[in-house]
Amino acid sequence: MPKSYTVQNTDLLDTQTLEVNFGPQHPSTHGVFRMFVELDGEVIVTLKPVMGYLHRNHEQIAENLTYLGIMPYTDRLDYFNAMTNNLGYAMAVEKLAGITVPERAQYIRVIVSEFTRLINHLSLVGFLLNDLGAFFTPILYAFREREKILDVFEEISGSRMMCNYLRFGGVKCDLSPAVLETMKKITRNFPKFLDEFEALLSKNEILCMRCQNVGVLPKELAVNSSITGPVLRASGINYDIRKVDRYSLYDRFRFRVPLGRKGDTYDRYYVRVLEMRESVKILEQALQDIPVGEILNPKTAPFAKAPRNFKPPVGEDYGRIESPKGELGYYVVSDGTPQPWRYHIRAPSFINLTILEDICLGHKVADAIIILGSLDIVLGEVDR
Amino acid sequence: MELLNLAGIAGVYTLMLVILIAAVAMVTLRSLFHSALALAAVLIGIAGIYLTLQADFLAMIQILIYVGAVMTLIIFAVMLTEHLSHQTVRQNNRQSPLAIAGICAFLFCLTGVIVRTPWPLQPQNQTATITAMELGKAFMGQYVFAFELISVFLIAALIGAIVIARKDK
Amino acid sequence: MEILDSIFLNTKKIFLDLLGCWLPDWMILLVNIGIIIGVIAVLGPVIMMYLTLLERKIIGRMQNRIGPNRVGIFGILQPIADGIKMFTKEDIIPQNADKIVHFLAPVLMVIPALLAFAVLPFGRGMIPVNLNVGLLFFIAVSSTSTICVFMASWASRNKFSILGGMRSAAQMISYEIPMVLSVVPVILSAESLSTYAIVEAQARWSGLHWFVFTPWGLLAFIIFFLCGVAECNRSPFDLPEAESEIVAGFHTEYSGMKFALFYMAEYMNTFTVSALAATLFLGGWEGPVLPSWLWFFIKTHALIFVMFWFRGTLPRFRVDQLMGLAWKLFLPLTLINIFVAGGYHLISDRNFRVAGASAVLLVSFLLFTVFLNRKYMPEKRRYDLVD
Amino acid sequence: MFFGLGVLRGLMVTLKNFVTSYFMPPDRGGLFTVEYPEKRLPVIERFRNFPFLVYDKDPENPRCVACEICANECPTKCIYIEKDTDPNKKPLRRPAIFDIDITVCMNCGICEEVCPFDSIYMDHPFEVASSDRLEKLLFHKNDLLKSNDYFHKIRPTHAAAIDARRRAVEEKKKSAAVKPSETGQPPKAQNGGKP
Repeated sequence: MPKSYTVQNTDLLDTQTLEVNFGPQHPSTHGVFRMFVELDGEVIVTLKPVMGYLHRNHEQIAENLTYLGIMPYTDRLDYFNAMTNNLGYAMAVEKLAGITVPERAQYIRVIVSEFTRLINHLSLVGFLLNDLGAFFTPILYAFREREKILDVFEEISGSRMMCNYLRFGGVKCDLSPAVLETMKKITRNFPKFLDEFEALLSKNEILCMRCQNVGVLPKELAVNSSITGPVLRASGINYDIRKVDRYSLYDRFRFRVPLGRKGDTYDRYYVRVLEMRESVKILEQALQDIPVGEILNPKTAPFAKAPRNFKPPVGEDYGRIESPKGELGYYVVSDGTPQPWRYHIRAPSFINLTILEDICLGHKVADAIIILGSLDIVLGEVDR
Repeated sequence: MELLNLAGIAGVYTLMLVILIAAVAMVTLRSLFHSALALAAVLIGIAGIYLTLQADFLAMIQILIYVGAVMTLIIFAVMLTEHLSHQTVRQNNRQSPLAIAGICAFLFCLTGVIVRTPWPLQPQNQTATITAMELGKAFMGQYVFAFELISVFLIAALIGAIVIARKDK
Repeated sequence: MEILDSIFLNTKKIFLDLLGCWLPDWMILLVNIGIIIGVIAVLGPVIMMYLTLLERKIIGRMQNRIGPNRVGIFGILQPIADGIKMFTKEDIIPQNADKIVHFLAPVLMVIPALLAFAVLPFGRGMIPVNLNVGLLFFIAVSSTSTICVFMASWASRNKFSILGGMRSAAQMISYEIPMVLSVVPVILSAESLSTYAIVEAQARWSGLHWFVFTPWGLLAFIIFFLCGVAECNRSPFDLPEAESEIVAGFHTEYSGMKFALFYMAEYMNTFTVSALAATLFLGGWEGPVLPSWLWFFIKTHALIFVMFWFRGTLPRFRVDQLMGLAWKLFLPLTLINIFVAGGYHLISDRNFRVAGASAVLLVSFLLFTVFLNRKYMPEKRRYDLVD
Repeated sequence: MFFGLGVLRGLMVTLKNFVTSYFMPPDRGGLFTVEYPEKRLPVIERFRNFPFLVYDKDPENPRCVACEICANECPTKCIYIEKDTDPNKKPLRRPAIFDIDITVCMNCGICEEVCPFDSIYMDHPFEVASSDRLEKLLFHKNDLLKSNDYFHKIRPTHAAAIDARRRAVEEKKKSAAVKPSETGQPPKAQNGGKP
């Protein structure tokens, strides 16, 4: 039964509600996503999200490809953070096939996924401010920093966004000392940039007026609808898979998890800014003591040349990581052949989108757009 | 020089003609929104006439109050009752000859009165144009009582409107 | 400096004397008026074209990028390229739109924008029409543009433009009142409505004599300027064309030349409002060394820079906050400002009246922001970093 | 405390950027844009765009032996190979037709990894736009073939490592040929350890 919100109209004349389609081509719905909204004046009465415009049949295609062939496809899931998608998939298959990863490769994986977290949170803040109406200035400052990190990714993996950089048991190629140096320079300048960015935004009265107490996500609703990632932590629940699972080397680095109190749009924005500061701490520690050594587990080297010989044992496995948007899980079932029998992705954006209706009801049209922006969804991951 | 003030007088008469046409249009136009716009044209025309009589303060006030505020209110009402303005109301019905007869009789008496009364006509261009300064002094000096009475009256109307608007809260 | 100062007046006088020898004198009067009208008719659109270029350059620089520089040396010919583009674009009229009103709306939108030029004092002696109700003329003219917004939104008959039309009309009305009231202290101290006399009043005082340096003048200037920004629908009050919510507000259904007319009206409003703000509070063409008309343009372009600066930085208000700001903050402040300005003139002792006035204004500002409008104030937020 | 203070601080940030954009270097608040057609950023060595085939001496015999491993391994199946045959229909170890459909290829670089004969590598030029979608965007063998020194020009370190490894394999094969007792087993391709 679709939930709806009744406006207590005091005057006698019954106002007619206005059905508006914030359709696939709407300028601010991050890709092709439609909201069928029923408006009473300015207030939203019912809201029905419509998805599936970007469905590319990812999981069916994966069933006809070798395990290595799927890797470039995972870049295109959440096209902002290709590296964390690769990491999630690589870890799931390594768990299934029982492959260990050498020390240096683990360090490179942590560095690369923390850089992706910086990119993702930067772009989110930029797009959120764009929906609020700041004419492209915050997003261009964010993209200026993102360019530096993308250049480093291009130096390592060969492509800026579609990196296809990780392999089962390690990474494709090594970090040259020059690249390490530029990485250190970026992490040194990043806090300075963040202070300037916060000076521009965090205390801005208009931003506070527009974002505070808008789209409040209560704790129990967040837990019941299995929300994960910064959206959950903004509502005050301490659940970060890097701390819970302690996968890869995250137990070696000292970092803390920011938690909000009210769980409204401003908290979701500010928790991400604090997370960026924590990621910079992890990066400093990781770049400090990265060991020298091999970057690919020698046992998996022959499979690099002949991916169709890579036949993980029969069985199923579910590997999950803390992607910048939430818990990104890969469920892989292998039947001994070089092609996975079943391959499914637990996309954080898709799950976070289910509560859009509950937190948007009763707000105004302008708020619905910001709430959608603060949930940080990417349609590539939602529709797969 | 006489060509100039001849052109002036011709201008005034064309202005009056425009106002008349707009007034007739306001009454006969089918769509409500169009007649509202015709009303705006009439009000701007009246402000034009004030200007020709060198009462520029009055002309500005006319535009500010009528065109700026009253017209906006009327158009707000028209826009809010959306479907009302769609059906175009039929303007003329069977009683139009009777109505025209009535109007002619009324016009006849009016012109009779206008012709007979001795208007205190001064020469075309008065000497001192009344500036805003003198108007201000007159309001605060000679007519201060009337001025205060009107403001009290306005406030009463304002409060009445608010009370009606939220009568069942 | 005198020659440079009245260079335009002299050229006009020479030109008219030249014509004088074979034209009757009343014809000269008409030619004089014709020149003035011609100057405004040319000045308006040219200013509009180069303001669009200026805006894109300034906002570009704020975002560390260059801004248009392909057409012409520094993008000088960019506005001409935009103009040609606007001319050649297909002019689509929606099928069930109301043809006449759809056509009339942009035309009537430009008229008030151009009329407002008639009252601006461009320099010493260079004021197109020295009405003794100049200021009132400006306010009356700028209030008629609400009707054109209504016509545009009603005629295009689609949901988004009606929503946009309603919002912008409500915004224009509620920002007109604080704008008018914030001008009252200036009239009070300049004892005249004519803009020319106001500029002379600011020149007459001794020492730093612009109205902006008096406490009530500063508050009135800030409120007048912000209401001016709201009046021409520019950021952070640009709700009607909030592209993230309702696509383009009342000019969704317009394309080609009609859209260019809306665009022109908005930029001319920007120029006239900043020019008037400069005239009323920053001493118009009054300045020490440079010729008078140059001072006028420097001050106006400084205020225009501030408007572009707002657009490059600030997010936009929501509808109810926008209205709340006008009715709950600007209106009471301007009313108090009028009383304070009155008191300011009665007290003769200089520094007591300055201290007293600024004290009262500061207290009222805090009263209206921190105590009465607590809902709009940003809350202090604490975040706990957990292990 | 003051209502408008946050907004003012934000305005100061943009003003600072406006002023520094005139005289600061790009990475400290200066102008960041590179005007693309006139000035270009240097292409990074590991940048991978569409693949190309390497030939040593002349385009007639490329390194590729038409073993079709890359065609099978390509995730998007955008490579089509047909073996060359000598006059009396005996298949030769040379491709007659080697087409890559640029519109389908997602330049993931898997063909480069799996090729045992070091013959296919990812190229650098990215301006391959053309008006005709079908004909011009299907690269045939002669569009793909490029010399080894071109390979050295665009990827110096990578090409040097590949050539070093190939020379090592050559010596081993030569030394193996000198000792007749060795069975003349064709040198199994070393697994190319990535540099």
